Amino acid sequence: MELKGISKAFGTVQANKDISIRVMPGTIHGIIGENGAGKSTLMSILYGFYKADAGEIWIKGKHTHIPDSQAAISAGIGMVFQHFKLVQNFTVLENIILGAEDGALLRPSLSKARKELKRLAEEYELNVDPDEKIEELSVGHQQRVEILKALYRQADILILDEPTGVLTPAEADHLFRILDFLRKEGKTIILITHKLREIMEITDTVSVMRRGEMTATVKTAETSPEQLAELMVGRKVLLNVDKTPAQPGKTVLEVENLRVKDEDGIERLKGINLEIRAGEILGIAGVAGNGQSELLEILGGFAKGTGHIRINGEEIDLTGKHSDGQSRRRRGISHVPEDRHSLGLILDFAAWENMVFGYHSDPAYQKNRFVMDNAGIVAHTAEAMERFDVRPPIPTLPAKSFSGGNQQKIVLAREIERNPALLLVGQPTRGVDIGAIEFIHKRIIELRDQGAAILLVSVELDEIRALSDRVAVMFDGQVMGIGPVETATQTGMGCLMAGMGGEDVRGMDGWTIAAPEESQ
Amino acid sequence: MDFGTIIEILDSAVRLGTPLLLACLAGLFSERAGIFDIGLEGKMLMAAFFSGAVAAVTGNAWLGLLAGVGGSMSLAFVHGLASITFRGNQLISGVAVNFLASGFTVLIAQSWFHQGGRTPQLSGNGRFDPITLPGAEAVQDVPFLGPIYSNLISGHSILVYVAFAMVPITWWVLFRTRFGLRLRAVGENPESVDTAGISVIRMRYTAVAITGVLAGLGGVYLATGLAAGFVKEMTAGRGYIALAALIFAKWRPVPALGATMLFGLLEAISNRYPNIDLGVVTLPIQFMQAVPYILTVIILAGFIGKAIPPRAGGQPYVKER
Amino acid sequence: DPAIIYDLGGKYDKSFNEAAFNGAKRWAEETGGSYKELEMQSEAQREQALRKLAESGANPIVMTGFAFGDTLNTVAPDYPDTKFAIVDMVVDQPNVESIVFKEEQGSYLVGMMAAMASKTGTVGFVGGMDIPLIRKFACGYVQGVKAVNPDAKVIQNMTGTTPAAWNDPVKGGEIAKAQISQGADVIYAAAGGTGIGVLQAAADGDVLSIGVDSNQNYLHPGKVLTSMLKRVDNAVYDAFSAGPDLKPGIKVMGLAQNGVGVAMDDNNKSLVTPEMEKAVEQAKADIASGKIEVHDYMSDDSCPVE
Amino acid sequence: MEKTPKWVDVALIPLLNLLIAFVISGIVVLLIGEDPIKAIKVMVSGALGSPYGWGYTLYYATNFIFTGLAVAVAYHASQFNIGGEGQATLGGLGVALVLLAFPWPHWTIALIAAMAGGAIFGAAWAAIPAYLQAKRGSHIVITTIMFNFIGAAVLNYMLVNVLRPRGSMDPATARFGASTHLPTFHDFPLVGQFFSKSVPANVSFFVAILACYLVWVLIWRTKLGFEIRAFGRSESAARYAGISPVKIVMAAMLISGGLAGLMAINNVMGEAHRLVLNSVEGAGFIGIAVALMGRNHPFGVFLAALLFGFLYQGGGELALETTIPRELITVIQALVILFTGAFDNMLRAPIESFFVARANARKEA
Ligand SMILES: Nc1ncnc2c1ncn2[C@@H]1O[C@H](COP(=O)(O)OP(=O)(O)OP(=O)(O)O)[C@@H](O)[C@H]1O
Ligand SMILES: Nc1ncnc2c1ncn2[C@@H]1O[C@H](COP(=O)(O)OP(=O)(O)OP(=O)(O)O)[C@@H](O)[C@H]1O
Ligand SMILES: [Mg+2]
Ligand SMILES: [Mg+2]
Repeated sequence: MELKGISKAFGTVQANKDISIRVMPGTIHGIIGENGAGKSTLMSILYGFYKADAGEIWIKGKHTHIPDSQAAISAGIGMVFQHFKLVQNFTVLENIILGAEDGALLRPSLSKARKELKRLAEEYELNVDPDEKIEELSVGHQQRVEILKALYRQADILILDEPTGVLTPAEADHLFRILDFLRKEGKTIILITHKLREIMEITDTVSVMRRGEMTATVKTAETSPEQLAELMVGRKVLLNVDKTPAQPGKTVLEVENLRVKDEDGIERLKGINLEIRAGEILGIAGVAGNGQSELLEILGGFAKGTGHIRINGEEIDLTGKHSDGQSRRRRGISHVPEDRHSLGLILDFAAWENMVFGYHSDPAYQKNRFVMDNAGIVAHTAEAMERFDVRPPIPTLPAKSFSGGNQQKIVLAREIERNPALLLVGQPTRGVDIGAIEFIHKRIIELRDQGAAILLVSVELDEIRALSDRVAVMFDGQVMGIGPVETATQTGMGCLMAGMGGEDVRGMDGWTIAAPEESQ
Repeated sequence: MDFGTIIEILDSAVRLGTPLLLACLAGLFSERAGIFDIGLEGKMLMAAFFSGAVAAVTGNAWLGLLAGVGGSMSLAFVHGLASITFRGNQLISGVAVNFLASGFTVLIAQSWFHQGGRTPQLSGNGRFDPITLPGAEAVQDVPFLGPIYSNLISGHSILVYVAFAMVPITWWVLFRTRFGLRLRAVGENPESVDTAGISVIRMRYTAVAITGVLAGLGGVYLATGLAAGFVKEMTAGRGYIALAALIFAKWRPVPALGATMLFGLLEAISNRYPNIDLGVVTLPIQFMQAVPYILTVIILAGFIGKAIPPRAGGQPYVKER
Repeated sequence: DPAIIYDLGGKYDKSFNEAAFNGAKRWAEETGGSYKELEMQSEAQREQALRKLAESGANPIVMTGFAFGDTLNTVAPDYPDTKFAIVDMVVDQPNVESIVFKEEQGSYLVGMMAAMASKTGTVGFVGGMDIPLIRKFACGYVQGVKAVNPDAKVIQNMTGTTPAAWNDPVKGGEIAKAQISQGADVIYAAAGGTGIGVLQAAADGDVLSIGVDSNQNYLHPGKVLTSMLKRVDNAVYDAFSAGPDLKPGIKVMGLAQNGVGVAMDDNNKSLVTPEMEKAVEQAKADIASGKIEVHDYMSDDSCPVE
Repeated sequence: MEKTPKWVDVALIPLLNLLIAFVISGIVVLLIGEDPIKAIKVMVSGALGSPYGWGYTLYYATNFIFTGLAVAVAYHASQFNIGGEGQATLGGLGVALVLLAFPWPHWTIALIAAMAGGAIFGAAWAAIPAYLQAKRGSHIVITTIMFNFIGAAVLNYMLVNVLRPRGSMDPATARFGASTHLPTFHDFPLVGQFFSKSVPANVSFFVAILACYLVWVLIWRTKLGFEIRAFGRSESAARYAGISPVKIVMAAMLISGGLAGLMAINNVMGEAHRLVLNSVEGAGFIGIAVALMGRNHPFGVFLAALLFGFLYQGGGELALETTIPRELITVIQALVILFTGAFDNMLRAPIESFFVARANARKEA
């Protein structure tokens, strides 16, 4: 596969500029680059989703014209988009056959697909229940569906756009096993990611993109993470977080027997007990969907439940009139939510409006009893954007015009700035490029050092390890174990995340482990 | 209330519910494909006019039907152009379509027939007369089932049977065919359809065209089945009621049948019982006239719960901003 | 020149605006004169239209519909030299002629005919909207029915509460069908465009119907028993003929003045029996002589019979 | 993308769209055998050519400003309020009840009381649909449609059976006392002499302008407006921020219904001086078009309302002065809505790409 001189502009934004790249069959080719560098755009052009302004696509040595995705599919290209293109309320099977049906009736297509799916599942260890609705699947499984879609269409070239951003480490490992397998079968794989570890681990060659241009293509074996990071960001990047030991103060947050039920009446938190002290970061590890989101939601005030939460010894209302996000914020709880698009930001709002979102009732932002002090907020935002290195630092730009990393910085700025007693952080660096990750991590540590208590939820074990002082592992709505990060072993944590105690865990000094029978 | 009365009320409900049903199914195709349509009223009106006009001139109801459907489809095309090609606001376009039909029908009717925006009365083959199903007379006297068959089921215009047949057909098309799968997908997530190599634009235009046909049939039934000619504004808000029924039915064909027939039934009841004497007070006529709408609100609030529209509904499909 | 302003229903409403239009047309044809005419768009235009015509020198200015009453009351004093005529409403101004029709008398007659034509003893009435004018029609009708057959049942319906009530032939037809299924075999429609659906459904259902305002017998020959005529056309014709000499005051258009009546023509000849004709003639005479007094709903906002 | 000059965006494109709408309307006029040039002349001079014309144009515009704002406010909270018609109808009832209840000494006091009456009744008529939407998830589009019908029935009942003076043929209330009559443009100092006695435009027009300003303040300057907009754009984010969905839906809909109800100070109190059947005359529905065309911004609503006021008055003149049927106006309105609203991108897209291409070319150079 080869791209020659691809250019693409969205209005005045030049997303791709004269890009050429060549990928050999039977290899995995990585593409890295900062947020907004144009990676997704380039791949979407290859897949016929966008039309290039200029340039040629060559497949298997033939100049191929790809005006739409249909052509791309016929040319043997399959793509797993950064944001999945699945129909949420369709079953897996329906999603698989969509656009690849045999004949006008569904029944034969469905039964054929069911058989084929079974074969693929066995061949590639890609199990999914074909009759499950997409909306009921975890993101990991949704991604399998996307991969299956491509394989069902007999793709020889598979493009994966930031596939691991939403996966747990275990899921990611599984994915890489599959990719390895596919490579051995002679398929070509293009992998976009922000994670240098993954690039180093699995790719054969890697290309670096910067501001719409291809800055380098190198053999993975001949490079290092540091070099790639530098190529990407244009300066030296610190890949490890600098952190002094924590100096915990008094207890800020106490959580006692916290229980939350979801809309269907299923208990998602089954009696959580925790405490966090001033000046320490408690990381919550666990496979996504084991109650971490619910924990953040109830602490952040937008889920209801029973039990006790105390901030600096004061009881917090869990069900009544004062159990909403604004009351929580007044009590000094700030919250960087897991999903910045649907929770943390209003994408249509300007940056300055997002900068006070949730704190808009704060007297500091009111001009008088009736109206808000918009000019003041804009000025304040401009200054905060400067401090948090949000690019471009234009307060009137709508949030949707910022790249993922910069959006996250806006949220972080808003929540950190207030010097909260307790900061809740969910997946702070999901989909964010290396440069931004470095920055965000630094800020979180800084806040800790100023004496805030921080609850960090992340599916990235690396991130948990790098930032946390203590770690709690959640499984099935319970805390399986909690203890200092220094003594946590990889295997021990893995066992806890899977809901098991056992030998491996016992070796972890200073850890409190829940009684195993509770895990059922 | 005896059995005969119940049959009569149900019979009336079927007639009153049929135009709503056709319009509701029309809206279903469009909205399932992600195009909101508050212009059902206008499409029906346009079809009512053209069917009435052409049937009056030719004396042939079938030619009227073709013309009516054509009129409705031309408005559907305008709506499609606005909401698919030009990515305009679908609500604005729907409002415009309603205004357009409302003014245009009377304007042409006046310039063609000089009867104050009416078409001449239709008679004979210019109308879709009730048809008697085979054996209807024979089974008339069979207790219970006899009247149901001969009075309720038999004796409607062909368009009623078409409308009822459209319910299972719509269901089958939507849930059992490739076309239906793609149609639903395009209303839920057009990107998934696009990346699967299917043209979003073509799917949506097809859906909008089907909407034109079905809404057209609803209008045709009004002018050539139920009434005998076109009268200005004769849809009298039925397009909006059909829209309400569509939401009521949560965009599903079989519940759409239920919802529209419920509206028909409530209207038939309020026609049949203009006043209800409760002994102490006689409920005023205005109350009985409002009963269908009041009951709708109560049923909606009490039993239906939240209706979630197709996810991509109302938004133009824009790939590149 | 004289002028006429039609009410919001428009001049082709197949009802009394159309009758007024016919009167004006007849006048123009017969005298060769010309006249101005205006159609309303909205409530606020009433005054606009009146003043516009008055300032253009039109005289007299005729308007159809009670809804003009209020406006005329304020406008008329500003143009003392212009004569106005208003149909269906009394406006007490020195330069206004108020033309009121005794619809109850005409309705009484058609009620009698309905009762005599009915074999089931049940007849129907379909009104456009529940407003006093329609109640006046209904009340006269019921009185006529009961005068012939005190045990007769009259089913009364109104079509709606929005302006659509006057333009919904489908609903009119459906109401007629409901009345037919309850035994009604003569149905009187006073509902504008909706009435067309009533007449149609009656014809389809093989029962008789009664038209209103103008002669609607021709719509379904042999199926429309008669039409209650409200000679707005005559009123307009007279006013136009009188010209600037129009006599202010109240002009009552009852049976005696040929202001209301029943339509007899070739289309309904076969339906009207000699007895019917005799009874109607007798009643006409009795009403004119005062022997029968048809109660006017408007006199006390109530109707003695139901 | 912000490379298109502002004047092109807000002035040139809408004007071109308007032009297309009028050209097509002209073709329609030609097709029905009338003279389009004359039609345009009559419309423009009738609506804008004299203080008299303006007196009507602004009167209609006042109605549309209120109903347009009503739709716009609800829209910001992502509620599609089709119930303006019913809310304005009930607002009329509220105004009439207030004005008939008490011999008001002066119009200023009467106006304030009537505004309260209209707004409260209008808001009350929006309250049930709002509550059902907020608490039960009953779709607001259905319930507001239903409440339009129910409102018409309520008004019909009240006028015929309760409020009609005894013996009156007209299903309308008695006239309001002369002291409650709002000053019309004719009564204004200085400019009054230019307006004839019959022009219906009255002080309500200024109330409407004030309402535009207050709605603008509400939506873009207050906490509540911030929350309304936030909720309207993203319900999930609003919950995260601690904004109560029930509160926002209720607040937005009550304000919306209140604005629709306020319309009655113009048509009922200011013009008719009594309440008649169907006094709203479809202004509630036109409000939808006005709001959507005005992009739900009060200033846009103001402009769109003026445009519709112009069409209404110009169309009225057309019906009065020519033999063109009055339905032509409906067609022109439809075309204006279509081209300036729904077909907006037809011109916008090519014009914008022209400017983008120019900007890119400059960047290259
Ligand atoms: N559909 C679109 N319309 C307009 N601009 C777009 C569109 N998609 C992307 N862009 C712009 O093009 C540039 C490249 O975006 P792209 O999504 O390709 O970046 P990326 O490298 O994939 O970033 P990320 O790491 O955040 O996924 C960005 O400036 C982006 O804002
Ligand atoms: N794509 C993947 N990425 C990461 N981990 C995976 C992936 N697929 C499977 N796993 C892990 O491997 C284990 C076995 O997966 P598999 O899906 O085959 O089992 P399963 O019984 O169907 O369970 P589930 O349906 O929950 O995945 C699971 O614990 C799962 O978390
Ligand atoms: Mg990307
Ligand atoms: Mg599985």
